[in-house]
Amino acid sequence: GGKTTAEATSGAAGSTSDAVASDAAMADASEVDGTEITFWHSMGGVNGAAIDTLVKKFNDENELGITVNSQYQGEYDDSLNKLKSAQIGNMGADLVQVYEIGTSFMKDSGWIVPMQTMIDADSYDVSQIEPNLSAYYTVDNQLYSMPFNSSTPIMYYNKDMFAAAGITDVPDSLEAIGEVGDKLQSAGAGEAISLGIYGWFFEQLISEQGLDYANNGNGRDEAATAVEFDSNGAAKNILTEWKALYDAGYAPNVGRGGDSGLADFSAGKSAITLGSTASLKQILQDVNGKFEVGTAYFPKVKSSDQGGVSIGGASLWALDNQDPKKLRATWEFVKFLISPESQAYWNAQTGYFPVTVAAQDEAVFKDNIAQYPQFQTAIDQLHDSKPEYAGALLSVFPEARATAETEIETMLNGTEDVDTAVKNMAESINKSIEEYNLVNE
Amino acid sequence: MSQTASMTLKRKGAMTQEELLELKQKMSAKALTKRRTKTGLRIAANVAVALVVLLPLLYALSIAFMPSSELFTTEMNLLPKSPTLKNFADAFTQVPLLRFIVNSFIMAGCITIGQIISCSLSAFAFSFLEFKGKGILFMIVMATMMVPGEATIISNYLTVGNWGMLDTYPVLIIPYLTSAMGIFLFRQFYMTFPMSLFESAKLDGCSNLRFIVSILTPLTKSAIGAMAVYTFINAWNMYMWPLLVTGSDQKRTVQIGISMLSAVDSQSITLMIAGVVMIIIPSISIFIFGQKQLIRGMFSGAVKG
Amino acid sequence: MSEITLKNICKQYDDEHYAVKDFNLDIHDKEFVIFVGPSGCGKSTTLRMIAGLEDISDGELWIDDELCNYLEPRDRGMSMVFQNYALYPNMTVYDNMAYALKIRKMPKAEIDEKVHQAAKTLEIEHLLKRRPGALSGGQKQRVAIGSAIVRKPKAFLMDEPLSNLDAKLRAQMRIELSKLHRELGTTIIYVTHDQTEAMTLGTRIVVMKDGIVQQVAEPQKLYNNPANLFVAGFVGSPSMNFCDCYVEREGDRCTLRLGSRDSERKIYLDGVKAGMLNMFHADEQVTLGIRPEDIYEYEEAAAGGFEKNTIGMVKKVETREMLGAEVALYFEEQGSTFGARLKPENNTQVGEEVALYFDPDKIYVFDKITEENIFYKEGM
Amino acid sequence: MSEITLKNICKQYDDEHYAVKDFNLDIHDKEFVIFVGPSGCGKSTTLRMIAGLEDISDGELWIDDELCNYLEPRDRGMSMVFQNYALYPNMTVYDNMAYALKIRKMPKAEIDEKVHQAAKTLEIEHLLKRRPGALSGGQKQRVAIGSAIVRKPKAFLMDEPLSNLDAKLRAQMRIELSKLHRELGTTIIYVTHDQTEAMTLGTRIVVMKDGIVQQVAEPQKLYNNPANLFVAGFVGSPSMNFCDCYVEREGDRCTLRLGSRDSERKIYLDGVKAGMLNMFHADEQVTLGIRPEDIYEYEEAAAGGFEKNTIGMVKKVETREMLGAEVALYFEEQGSTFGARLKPENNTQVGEEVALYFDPDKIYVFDKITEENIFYKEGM
Amino acid sequence: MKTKKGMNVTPYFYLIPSMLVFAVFLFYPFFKTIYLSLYKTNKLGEAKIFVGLGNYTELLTSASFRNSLKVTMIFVVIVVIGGMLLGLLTAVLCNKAFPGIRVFSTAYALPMAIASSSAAMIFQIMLHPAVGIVNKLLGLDINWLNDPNTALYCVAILTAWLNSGINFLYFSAGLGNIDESLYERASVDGANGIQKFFSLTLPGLSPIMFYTLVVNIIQAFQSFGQIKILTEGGPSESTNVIVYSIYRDAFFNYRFGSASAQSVILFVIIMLITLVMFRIEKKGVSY
Ligand SMILES: Nc1ncnc2c1ncn2[C@@H]1O[C@H](COP(=O)(O)OP(=O)(O)OP(=O)(O)O)[C@@H](O)[C@H]1O
Ligand SMILES: Nc1ncnc2c1ncn2[C@@H]1O[C@H](COP(=O)(O)OP(=O)(O)OP(=O)(O)O)[C@@H](O)[C@H]1O
Ligand SMILES: [Mg+2]
Ligand SMILES: [Mg+2]
Repeated sequence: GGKTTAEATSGAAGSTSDAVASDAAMADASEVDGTEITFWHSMGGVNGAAIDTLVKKFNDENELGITVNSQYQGEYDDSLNKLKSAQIGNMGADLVQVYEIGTSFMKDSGWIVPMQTMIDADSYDVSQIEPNLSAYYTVDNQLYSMPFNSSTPIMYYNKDMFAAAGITDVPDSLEAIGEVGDKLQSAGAGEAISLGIYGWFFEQLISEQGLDYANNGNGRDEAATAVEFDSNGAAKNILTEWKALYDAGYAPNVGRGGDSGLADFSAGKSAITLGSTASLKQILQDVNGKFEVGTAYFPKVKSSDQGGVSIGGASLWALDNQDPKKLRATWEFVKFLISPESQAYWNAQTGYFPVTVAAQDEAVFKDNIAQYPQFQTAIDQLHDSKPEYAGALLSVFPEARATAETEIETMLNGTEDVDTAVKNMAESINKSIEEYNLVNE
Repeated sequence: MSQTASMTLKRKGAMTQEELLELKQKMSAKALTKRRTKTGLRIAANVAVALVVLLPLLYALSIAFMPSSELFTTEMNLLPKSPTLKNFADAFTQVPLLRFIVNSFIMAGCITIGQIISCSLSAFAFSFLEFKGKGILFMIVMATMMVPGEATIISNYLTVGNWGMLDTYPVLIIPYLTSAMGIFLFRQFYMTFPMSLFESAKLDGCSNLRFIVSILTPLTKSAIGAMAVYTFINAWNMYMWPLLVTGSDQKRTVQIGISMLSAVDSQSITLMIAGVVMIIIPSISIFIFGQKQLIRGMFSGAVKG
Repeated sequence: MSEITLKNICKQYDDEHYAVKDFNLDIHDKEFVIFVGPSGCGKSTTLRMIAGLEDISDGELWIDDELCNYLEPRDRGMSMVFQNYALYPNMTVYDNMAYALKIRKMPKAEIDEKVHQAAKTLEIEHLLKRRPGALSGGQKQRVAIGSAIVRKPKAFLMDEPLSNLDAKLRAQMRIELSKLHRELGTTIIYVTHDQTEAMTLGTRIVVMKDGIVQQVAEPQKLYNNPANLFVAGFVGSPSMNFCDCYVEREGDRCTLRLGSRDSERKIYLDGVKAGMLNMFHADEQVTLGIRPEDIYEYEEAAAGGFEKNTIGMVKKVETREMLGAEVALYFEEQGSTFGARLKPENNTQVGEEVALYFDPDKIYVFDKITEENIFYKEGM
Repeated sequence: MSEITLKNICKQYDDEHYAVKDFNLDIHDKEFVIFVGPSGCGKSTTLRMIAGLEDISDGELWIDDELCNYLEPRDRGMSMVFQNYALYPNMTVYDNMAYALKIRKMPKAEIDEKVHQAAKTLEIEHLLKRRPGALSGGQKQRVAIGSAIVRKPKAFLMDEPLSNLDAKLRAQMRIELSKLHRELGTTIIYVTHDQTEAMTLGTRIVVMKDGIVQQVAEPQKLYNNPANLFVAGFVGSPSMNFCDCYVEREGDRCTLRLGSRDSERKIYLDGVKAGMLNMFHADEQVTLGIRPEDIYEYEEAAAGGFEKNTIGMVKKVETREMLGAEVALYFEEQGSTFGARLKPENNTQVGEEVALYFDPDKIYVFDKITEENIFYKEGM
Repeated sequence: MKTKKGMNVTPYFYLIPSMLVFAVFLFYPFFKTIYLSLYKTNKLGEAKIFVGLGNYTELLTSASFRNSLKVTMIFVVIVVIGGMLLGLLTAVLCNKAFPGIRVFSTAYALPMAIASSSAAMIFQIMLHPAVGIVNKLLGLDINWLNDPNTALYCVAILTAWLNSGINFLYFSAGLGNIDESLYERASVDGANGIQKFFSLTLPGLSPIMFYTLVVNIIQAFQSFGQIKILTEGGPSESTNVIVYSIYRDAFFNYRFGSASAQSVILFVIIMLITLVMFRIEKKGVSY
């Protein structure tokens, strides 16, 4: 909480300062008394409750007289849409939480002040931030937004079932899952894996192969103009393997979306499922001791692949409201949110990664890990990944994700073969990119 | 029946009084059984259909009382084995649901009152007064029913945003202060209203507004009741518009409250269903309360388009 | 005093058709004028134009020397009683009656007095607290009239006010209306299609057809001296019988032959009436009219002394209606049904024959083309 | 042949109250039976029990020697004409008329023939393709009757079939119904509250009151010989006048004093009637009844020769109705309105006085308590 | 307010409140929609490049949109028929008085009180292949919402269920309006229950049926919430009805122009269908 500015600035860090063309100026911390800022987020349920606690704590404890007004704005899509409408009429917020696939859109929107600007102005020590997380939001060496609720996908498995099937080596790839599928299913599993059709998983599987999603360095060197997963074979590999699992009956279609596979798993029907690290607590609650839940790294496509996971979740964007005081207040609030204390609390409440490395030293964090040892897998997996697998940036990512899901569905349903699916996916996304670039320079 | 005995019928000489009595008793017993079976069948059919129709609601109610681990099972789980109120309690603590319910009541209530006023005024003009362009204006009103809501919502957001009215009660209400459905409904109803009452009032020296307030409205209570229930429920169920135009918890409505129970990545379904059940309760109550109005009022005159 | 004058009033709903055409009428103070005519002839329209509920297309409406064509209904000082009573169902009888006064912002005490007085006249004082839904037809009717009379209007306009009542109540209300008119002494304009009402209530009757006034006269005169075939057929119930006949002259006598030219059924006319028929040349066809009550059997005809001057039409009875106080026999004549009302003692059954005699004094003759009454006496 | 027998038929809608009680009636083949009575007396209920639309609470219904209490309506072979026509609005006139036959799976050609024949009888052939919505009231009525007559049922049941028609059409339809009954020769049971219909159409009339049959008789007999005060007052229009009077004996003569015991207005009765009044002791009060058409002015009374035996009631006229063929005068007697129908020549105006004479032969006397007609002749 | 010519302006005052709201919140945005439909728009939904009818031709030639049209039609047909049948069935069941009628009629009308999103959440659980009650009760193992063969039907049936409540009310009112004496006449004429239903009840309902049909069709075309929650247009676009497609293009795919064009097309379709139905009604339903 209420770290004084002096303390914060003391940890000066070397950082670049050339890039950002923003003329946003930040007022001094002493001037912000009485400033009120609005924070839009998309956290419902337990997560929302955690945010409210943090905000309340900040409002109570900060000595600068800042008041944060936090507002739930619906799910990520709703919230971004609202932001779009609001910005046309200049009626938006000061700080907004945007999901990872909105990164490119936000970066190009012209509405924001990059976090880097404030970091530089305040000489904040960025090394505090988990590099694998900040990497995703860093373009041209600038940290555009502050990672906040980050997660990676991991593999959940039913330990009892594995024991019953006599499997000791937890499979590390789709291919390997296929190999143990029969054993699992004869040991009582309704299906080996309940694999939801989720664009994020598709992206992770590309990243796990160490390949790029889109051109221009995954859209990070320059705005992507086309996808690359078709030409580099990444998509074909995934779809072939997926289809094989599906055809063998190991991975039936359980529906679209990240949590579509969880119910089968919690009900004890499937032996394995993929899901976000943040789902851990809910899964444990739903399973409620019916069996032992194990966690493992997110599977690769083939066991031989060399790649890693990238992160998902959302980050915080500061909006440019031409008001130095508000900007300062916003920055103070961000700093509070990523302080080790806050992050340890956040992690314990929600299961999202602590953004700040130091949070792992906090007692809250340690207690939580002790209670949910499965979470260690997620930490390890993140640390094992390299920042270069940070994932793609794409202006039309929401649409691209939906397109990928649709095509995978169609392919699984047998109306299309793998090649056609990949081709359609690529063509459709490329067309969207092209059109987007045409009207949005 | 004793009187029957004293009477003889020449034509029915073949039958004695006892036989006659017996025949009558037998036949009335048969008729009674037949009638009972009929009622029984009718009730049985109703129970069956009602169960199917209500299944989703009953099941939701049941889920709301389950701990989440009971829901996630492949076994039959029609009823909670160890019912719990935790879901309801959680829903209330996580989200200021009471506040939202109050907000929704304010919003839906104002919309309902507003629509009744504006729609009855318009419908009055359409059915009691003569003026140029009446037909065309009415067609235009009807056409508004066919405009997809998605096509107008953003533009409307910008409009109210420019008025600087975001996150207030009025902004939730104003765009819905009238509806083509309502005008249509009232017009149909007014068309069956005796014109002579209007003329009589005119001769009595009554102005149009006074006529609406002191005669038309009291006499079309059932139409108003029907319209009120219908509008209230629809307003209660709105999601997109309240989400767009409100920001703070102080102005949020229940449907958004429900979505706030849903957390990305760690959704508790039982909790959400508990929320759903809780917010259905007010609308169902309103509905049951006004149901008589609805059945009687709705479209008792709306037979011809 | 309130005098209402309609001068060439016309009403057109569409461009071609007149609902009312060239309506001229002077209604004096305290008159009870009745509009009759077949359905759709424009009675209601005329009444509504006087009330101001319908625009006047052409002509002038003067009320007490003031041109009122464009006056709002509420400023004309008329009171209207509607066919379906038009009581406000949501108000008590008292409020119904007081409504017009309240709107005019009359002091409470005065309203109270007027309402009670009117209620007393109409004997509905005990109903004042009820709502119209809890009243019988006749009571409703009285409330409707009550709402009208509290106002002391320039005139009452009533559009078939009794048509919803059953026969008994109607007779009773008719008597009360008649009393009321005498007591209040207000002008009344009254639309009806009921013969009895028209004949008994009015001081003058206006007979209309297709928007055009046919005749305006006092009831008995209208009955005895109809201007044309339409009026003759319309006034009187059961209505006048008509048949074709040929004019034949025999000296100063005039003979009418019923049916064909060589028919043996003749009626002899003398004196004035025969003279009036001089305008027809021999063998010209005219329409003969005779009311059912002016047809007799032999004995009565003989008693009346006209059995010689008229035909004994021997006819087979097609229908027989025993009405208690009299018996109606129906028979066929020239393709249409003829009715005769005889003493109840007459015992002719259906299928039997009867000889019938027309009272030649009560015969009407109408021009075949203009349908005008040849015997019509202007100004009678 | 179809004989319908109702034996002690009762109907109870609720536990206490009888809608119809102990209804006994033998209806012979080809009869035209009419049910009359005030509203709510159970006419419709009885008819509907015969049709099978209402359960019979008690008693027996025999149709052609078959006990039919529990038979379904469709198996009773009745045809019903409803008050509101009950035409199927979605079907053409043709289909409406053919419906019952189609359901009975009659061959198409035969249906066609029957429908056309019935339509011809009723003169609605040109309407066959229309829908009921496009018909006038009288046409609808005829279609409803047509739908009934195509079937050759055991009996027609008609519930106030003419009540929705205007007077003129009603008179016309009455005549047609009468013809129809003669032509078809089917039993008809007919409910009405119209005097004229009851008097003219039926072969027998059943008068009901509060669910109980008051009298069953042929129309003219009912008129001349009512069983009790209710029947006397109900049959005949305008209805009989009633007033209180005291019996006084003078030898074999009997005097009735109108109004108070010492009134000077007396009627003298001789012979049989006087004898029948012997059952009363002197000065006992009875109710006297006299029909409006049996009241005369002096000249006529003198002509009838009864001016000596009756009172010259000198009365102030309260209302005068000129009805064309006669004039009705109303005056007050013992608090109620008395009506008299006189020749149209009578010129007494409202407020003037007139002396009236009752025809003693036409007088009825009713017991004050049982309300029974003292002069009632059983079996007449 | 009456002038010499009889011209009257007061009636318009009564229309002002409604017309004002319509003008600002319906006509204005809808004209804007029409305008936008002629442009390619940028990510903020601002008109950028004028393409004339380009958006329309593109849509009408795109397989995906044609699929949307097809799906919408099927969806509407199922919803309308299903919702009306269920409404009719329940209304007929509650037509005659019997013990408990109030409870049942309340039950049948209840679905109208439920928000489509709430209903969708409930159905999502009910239809879940592993834990859902439907499979458990029926002893099936069908992946209702993820099988392109069943998903559309599920969503449509849900919608039909939602609409059945108000349809029940419409039909109850309609049944109440049928003259009881018609049934009596029919039973005297010799008709049995089934004959009565087809020759009296159905035709007797036809006017209200027409009204219900029009309203149901308009509403079915605009159903959206349940699809967003249950299937998001999938699987394989099998539930991608036009309104959802509009939503996706407008709020998701940064293609406001195309979304506008689809809105206009949808409007025209509904309008045409309504007009055709009124035309048919004039000829057919003569009651
Ligand atoms: N609002 C209207 N628009 C067009 N024509 C009308 C209108 N009102 C009446 N008419 C026509 O004007 C004529 C006269 O109608 P009006 O109502 O005055 O008849 P009426 O004499 O009162 O008949 P009824 O005895 O049936 O009441 C009729 O031909 C009628 O069709
Ligand atoms: N369904 C019913 N439930 C209870 N009481 C009824 C019912 N139908 C009729 N009654 C009662 O039975 C009595 C006889 O009614 P019915 O309809 O036979 O009278 P009616 O002689 O036909 O009268 P109207 O001339 O008014 O038609 C009345 O008192 C009426 O209130
Ligand atoms: Mg009229
Ligand atoms: Mg009846």
